[in-house]
Amino acid sequence: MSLAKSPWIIHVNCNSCNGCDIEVVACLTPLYDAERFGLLNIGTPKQADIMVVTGSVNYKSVNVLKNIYNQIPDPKVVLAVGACASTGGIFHDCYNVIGGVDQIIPVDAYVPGCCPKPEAIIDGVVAALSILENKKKGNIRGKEVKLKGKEVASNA
Amino acid sequence: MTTIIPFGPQHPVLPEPVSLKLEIDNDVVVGVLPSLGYVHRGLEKFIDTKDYNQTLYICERICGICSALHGVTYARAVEKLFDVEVPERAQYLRVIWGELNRIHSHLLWLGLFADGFGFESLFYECWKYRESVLDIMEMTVGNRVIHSMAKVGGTSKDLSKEHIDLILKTLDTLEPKIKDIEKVFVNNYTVKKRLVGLATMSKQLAYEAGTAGPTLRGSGNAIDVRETEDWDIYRDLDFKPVVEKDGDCYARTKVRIGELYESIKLVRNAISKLPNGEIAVPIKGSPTGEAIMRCEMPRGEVVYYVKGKGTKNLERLKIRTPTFANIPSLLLTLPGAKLADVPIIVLTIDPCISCTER
Amino acid sequence: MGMLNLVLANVSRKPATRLYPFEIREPFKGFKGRIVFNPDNCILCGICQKKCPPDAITVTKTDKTWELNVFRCIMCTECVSGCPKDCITISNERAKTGTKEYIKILVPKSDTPKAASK
Amino acid sequence: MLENEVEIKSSAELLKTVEGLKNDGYRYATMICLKANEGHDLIYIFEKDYKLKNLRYYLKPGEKPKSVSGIYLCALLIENEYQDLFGLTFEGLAIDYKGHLYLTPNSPKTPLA
Amino acid sequence: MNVNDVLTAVLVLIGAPIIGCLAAGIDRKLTARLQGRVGPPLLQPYYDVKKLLSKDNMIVNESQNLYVVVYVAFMILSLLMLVFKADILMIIFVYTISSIALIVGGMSTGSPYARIGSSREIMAILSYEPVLILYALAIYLVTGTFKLSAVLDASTPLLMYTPLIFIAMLFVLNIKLKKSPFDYSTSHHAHQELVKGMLTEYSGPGLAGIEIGHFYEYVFLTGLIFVFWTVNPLIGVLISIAAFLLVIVIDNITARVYWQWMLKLSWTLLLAISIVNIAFLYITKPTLV
Amino acid sequence: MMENTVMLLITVPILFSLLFLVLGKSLYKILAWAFFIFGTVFSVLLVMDGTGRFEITGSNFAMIENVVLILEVLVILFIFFVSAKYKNWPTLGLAVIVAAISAYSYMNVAAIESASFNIDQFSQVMVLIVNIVGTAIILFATGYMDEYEEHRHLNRQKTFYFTMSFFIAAMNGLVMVDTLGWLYLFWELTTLCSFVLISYNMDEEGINNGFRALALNLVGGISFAIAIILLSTKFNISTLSGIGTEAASATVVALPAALLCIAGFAKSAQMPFHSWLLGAMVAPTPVSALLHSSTMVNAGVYIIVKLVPAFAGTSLGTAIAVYGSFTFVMCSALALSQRNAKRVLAYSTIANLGLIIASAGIGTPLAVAAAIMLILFHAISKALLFLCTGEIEHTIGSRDIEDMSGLIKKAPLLTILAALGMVSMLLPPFGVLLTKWVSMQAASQNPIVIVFLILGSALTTVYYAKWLGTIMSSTMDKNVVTHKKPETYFPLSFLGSAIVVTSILVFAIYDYFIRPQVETLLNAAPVISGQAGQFASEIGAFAYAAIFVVLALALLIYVATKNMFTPRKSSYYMCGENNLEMDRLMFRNGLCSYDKSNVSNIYLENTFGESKLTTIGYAISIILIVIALAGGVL
Ligand code: SF4
Ligand code: SF4
Ligand code: SF4
Ligand code: SF4
Ligand code: SF4
Ligand code: SF4
Ligand code: SF4
Ligand code: SF4
Repeated sequence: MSLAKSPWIIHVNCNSCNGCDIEVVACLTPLYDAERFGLLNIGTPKQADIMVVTGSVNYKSVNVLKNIYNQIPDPKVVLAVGACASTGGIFHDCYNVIGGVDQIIPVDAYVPGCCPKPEAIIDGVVAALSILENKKKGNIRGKEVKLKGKEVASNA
Repeated sequence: MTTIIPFGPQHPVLPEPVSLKLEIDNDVVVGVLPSLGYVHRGLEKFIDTKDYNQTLYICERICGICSALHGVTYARAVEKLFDVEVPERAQYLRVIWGELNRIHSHLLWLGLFADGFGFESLFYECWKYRESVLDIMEMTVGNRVIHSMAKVGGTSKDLSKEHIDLILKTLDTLEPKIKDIEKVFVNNYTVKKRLVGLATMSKQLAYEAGTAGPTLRGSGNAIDVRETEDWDIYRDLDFKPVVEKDGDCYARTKVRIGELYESIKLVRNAISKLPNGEIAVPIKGSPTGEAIMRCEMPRGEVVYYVKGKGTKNLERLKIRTPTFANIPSLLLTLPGAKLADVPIIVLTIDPCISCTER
Repeated sequence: MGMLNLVLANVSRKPATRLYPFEIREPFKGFKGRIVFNPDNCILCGICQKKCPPDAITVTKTDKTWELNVFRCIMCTECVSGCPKDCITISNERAKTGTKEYIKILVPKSDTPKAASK
Repeated sequence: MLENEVEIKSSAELLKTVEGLKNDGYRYATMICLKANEGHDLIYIFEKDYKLKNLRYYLKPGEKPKSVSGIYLCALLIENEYQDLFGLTFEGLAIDYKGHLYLTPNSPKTPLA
Repeated sequence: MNVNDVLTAVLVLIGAPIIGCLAAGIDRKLTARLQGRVGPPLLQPYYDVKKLLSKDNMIVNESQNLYVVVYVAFMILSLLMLVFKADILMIIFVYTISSIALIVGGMSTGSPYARIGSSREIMAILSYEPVLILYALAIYLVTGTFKLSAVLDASTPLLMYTPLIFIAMLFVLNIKLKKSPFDYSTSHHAHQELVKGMLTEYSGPGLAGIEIGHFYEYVFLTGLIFVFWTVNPLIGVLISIAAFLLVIVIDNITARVYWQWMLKLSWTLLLAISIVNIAFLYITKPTLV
Repeated sequence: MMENTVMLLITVPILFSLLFLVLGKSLYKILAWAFFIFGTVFSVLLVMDGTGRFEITGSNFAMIENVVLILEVLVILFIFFVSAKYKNWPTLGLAVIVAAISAYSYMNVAAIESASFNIDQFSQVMVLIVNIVGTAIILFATGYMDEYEEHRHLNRQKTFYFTMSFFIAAMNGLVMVDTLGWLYLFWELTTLCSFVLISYNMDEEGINNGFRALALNLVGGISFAIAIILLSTKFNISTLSGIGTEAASATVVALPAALLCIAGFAKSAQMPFHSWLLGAMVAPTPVSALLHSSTMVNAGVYIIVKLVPAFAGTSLGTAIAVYGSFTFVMCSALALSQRNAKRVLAYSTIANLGLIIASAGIGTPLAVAAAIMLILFHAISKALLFLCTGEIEHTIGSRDIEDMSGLIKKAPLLTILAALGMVSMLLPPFGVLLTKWVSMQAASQNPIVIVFLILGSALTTVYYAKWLGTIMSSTMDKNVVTHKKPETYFPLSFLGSAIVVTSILVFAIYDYFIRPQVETLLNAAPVISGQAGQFASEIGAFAYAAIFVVLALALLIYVATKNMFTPRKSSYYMCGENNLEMDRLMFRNGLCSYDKSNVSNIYLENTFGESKLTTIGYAISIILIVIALAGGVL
């Protein structure tokens, strides 16, 4: 149970309209106080257990997403918050939108809504925690997501 | 040798992905190159596939924080194309929700700003009181953050008697709380140490740099499009722009706090004058022509340009959002600041990258 | 010392925290929680699909199915107001968190409605 | 037709007019880019005392517009944006993102063009 | 070394992290309450450490965790020396080893944010180290020896003669606990321009080690405060607790300031009041008996 | 027996210097090894001979005295010659004064009939330092100078080794001889050697700095000469030890003692004379190492410590203590804003010498013990640090601290040795810190001195920690270096182990050398016991053994637990914008191209910069010297 009692999240805003982000932040504030479950919004991926992603993925944020994912030590879970992160939402067919987060990195749990209520996000974290425990027990490790040559392409 | 570091896109003090390449010499920023595009979705292209009604929902999601006013402004722009007059009750309702939206947005900003200079408990105070506004929203429009209350032709929701009572009651409890917070922002020694004299823009500079909203008004420019005849409801509501002279982070904070009181006043006045009647007029046909519509968002003035081509889909939609206007000023205010001030200065324009990039 | 007063007042008061999930607050009446579909009257006209901004609804006349991607729906309620037969309503209960779930329903409700997950 | 609209014929005239507007105390609001007759219409929007002033400049296909970021620094963002989205090339940009303000080398090119 | 000493040592080794962990828990709980929240369970720091130990050991360079071990080891040693009433000057030097180990550890990772954080922490050393040594000097001046045993055997509390140094030490406590307004090198909350500053690249077991070191540090630092009133251990403990609580409250009513500001503060105000106190001791030559 | 050793210690280095002059480059390495072995063996032999003094009288004396006189004349002529050649008029002027004083003393001061050598424990320590550390530096030079010269198109190695060896001979003489007249000759010889070495590059900067060293040390020399004249004419004292013993009424000799101290200040590059040592940085690194650790600057503090009986407990002593501690804090502050590694080290040397002088000035048995121990420990650490800096410079082509970031990846062994050197300067359990601890305890009676020491020691921690962190940071790509000659790495490792060994044996060293020496100087010994791995005085205990044990334990625990957790290498946190294919420090910028991140340390130039502090430093130090002199006269 040690993992479940101390979930440290890293919040990655990929391509989101802020609606979901402010609700993620609202989870931490006194009214919802996710720290009751030991949850901390830790700034660095190196210390996080749960990656909370909001917003869909676009061509510029894709390698940020991958880098951050790769920098989270195992066991880790990814929680997609909001319609955008889950499926691309209303922006799913925009030209600069690749799609939901699961197009790029493995996602373990989804929170529906646009934007989801803080309660829903807390539910999502709770769901993520049991997955996290299972991963620890089964020693399931996240695969290193490679940056494709195309995605790191520069104009230099 | 100068220090060169990336600041963002994933960075805990920046809630939104924007990246600054900072060049720092002796703990003073000497160069800055912003990097955008992490939230560019390409909304303006959407009009090809969505009709003008659906586009409203997209406009609301330009940014989840001032989404209400985005919806309203878009609707007003299209109404201008159709040249229809929206029922008066709808106009007042839009103002009520719009100003409530501003209250929530400013409280949110105050919190994030406090967090930016490491004042966590103040951040929590601000967000605690903000929740009461979100409760109003949830009760009246059914969603906390993205409200979808405006529609082309009016509003899609109405306020009942009990809603109005709740709103008035909430505002009555909120106002003293804001006074408490204001005291801390204005008087706390460490806060003043961080804010006073930081990132100062003179009246002239702020004007010429094209800044908007509190950033502009913090430098002594009394410019607030709510004053114009464009949207004359505000005239009836005894609106006055909030202006501060000093042009530093402290002044911009005071402007936003002042606007909280102003918004509370506006909501109260609007409720007291709220007429009865329809909340929407039916809209038929397809829009043609060009129109520009402006509105004062929490972060400043937004400019909507719409062009119809006689079909359900618009030909062109272009949105100049407030942060878009404010970002260039960062190029002027960041150099010369300390590294520790970077988040404060960035936050002081109340950046909303998602609306900048759309 | 405005802040000192504030924090000390906080200690003396009960915490502002809502104890979700231990105490669940009744959602507001008008809260847009999730879409509820009643297949009984549906005529598969496809209006809801056309109105839906994020293309969350897929109506397939040939298979007689009505499908909703819950994780794409933005709760705009365009479908609710658009449906000529009032088959779509809105509930103030939140949609469930978890793995991806699509509601795929056969119309009319002769067969058992099934929720397929992917 | 927008209110207070002025047709601009040449880029030299444009720069001169913009310069004049700045001296008159106008603020740069934004610029609209539209596809029009093979080329583009550029509508420069200025504001003073809540009144808008619109300059419309027809950009012939292949013509490289002059940047006004030398006059109004804040114009650089929108001009860079149109470099990205319409594939225009502004001459004399204060900071030239070279088409990478929003878009990366692997994303769709000139989506609005 | 007799049996008693060994027992004490073992007790400290085991007891200190427990106390420190509880103190950290109280810190978080109280902070939450000050912010009007419920807050985490009291044992949250323990859960955190346990969790961190079960995570992958993610490193950016092979030796980064060596510094953690050195940090913890010398943190323990300085605490033990404090408990065994050793030479206070020596204790401060040993404590410096552990601080430097953490800084070099942060630097060794080589990542930009960690390096900036470490440079700021070096500046923190510059601010508090003189005050700490002046504290040692004050002890010498009133007892005629640097050995702490003299203070502990005395029947007058140290605080009687060193009120200004006590105030300066409260600031040191604040700086060393990395609490607002001095949480600029690394912060317990991540909302900082340097992310996690010095500790940005530490994760899993390495970070757990640092946390455990912090537990010892909590006890050590409050121990330094305890020295001010050892005549009646109960009062000493109360003073330490009060100091600790004060730091938490200050943490919650201030914004983060610049390290430059702190350096100025400590080299003017803190040094000045300490030196005034020292000068007073030189002139009046009181002795603790 | 002892006489022979003493003579050999002076003559054999001269022999070596001549050999370097005569033999070809190819034999330098062998010569250097031989010199190192000679130095080690003979300095140890001297220690085994025990202490004592002997006189040189009769014909021997007459002969040597003539040589001394000739040499003195030669020295002055040489100075005339070079200063005229390079048109350096101030130096010429000083040389004229020196000549005048010499002439005056030749005519007016009664000639002495004998000369004496006095080997006490302090001399033994100094001989050990000079001959082991000094020759190790020469050994290092044989692995260093070829490359150095190659890059500067120089070919002056004959001069170089000649002077270096001669320097050692002069130092040996200086620390063993008791007769002031002879001491003065050795004194001026070291000045001369340093001039030659500093201007080694023969470019304008080198020559200017050489002249600065020469001029400032001539000022010291003049002060020295006047002191000798005063002593012999007024008090009939002609030996160094004589000043101490006859000083029962200390105030009597206070003026000459103060003058000798000023000579010592100049030699030890104390403020306001410190600029020559900073200027000496232009010379090749082995020169710096030699000047800073085993020779030149030590001569100054050597004299001052020897004079302790003359001023212990007097107001002159207090003035010297305040002056020394002021230099300590001032130069530590100046070091803070420096990014040139050699400058940092130079300031650190000056600061540490200031600390030694402060301790000597305090004059209690504990303080004097600290002073002597600090000379020893500082010499070893500083020699190592300088040699490491030189080797680092050859490895990365820069002596800028910022450029050294990531060195641990490029040159692990070198970095660890350098780190050891730095750690020994700022952390327990190493000797330098132990002595700092002792001096703090000793100084705690003097409020001004102790406050200066406290501030200075905090500043010291800062500038070394900064540098230490920089070289340990892992930012460079792996790319291990080629320079791995035994001539360079042996001295480095040797000095590194010496740091550890001397720190472990600190109590034995204290017991064997320091305690008896302090007893001879002050007729009282500090009360220090060494049980249970503690260096315990009556007012405190330095538990060095415990720290060594914990350090070892920590290493053990680290090695043992290293593989208990699944290690996984990861990239830096770069806010998600890493580019792993390019460089670990690359990140994508706004233009979609890549930038390399770089972090530099904080230098506080605006507060602690040279331009801000130097003038104040000059002013205050000159005032303090005047006070010391006044104290001496009154
Ligand atoms: S799901 Fe909705 S609220 Fe969330 S980011 Fe997407 S559009 Fe915004
Ligand atoms: S950023 Fe401004 S315009 Fe955009 S949604 Fe937020 S408040 Fe509205
Ligand atoms: S500035 Fe942008 S990211 Fe930050 S809170 Fe506002 S909308 Fe969200
Ligand atoms: S500043 Fe722009 S993005 Fe932000 S809320 Fe306002 S309109 Fe939206
Ligand atoms: S719902 Fe109405 S419009 Fe649609 S197909 Fe059926 S009858 Fe036609
Ligand atoms: S509520 Fe809106 S988004 Fe959801 S299914 Fe209906 S139309 Fe689509
Ligand atoms: S749900 Fe309503 S709108 Fe949709 S297909 Fe069925 S009847 Fe038509
Ligand atoms: S420092 Fe560099 S240039 Fe100079 S000799 Fe060494 S390798 Fe050559």
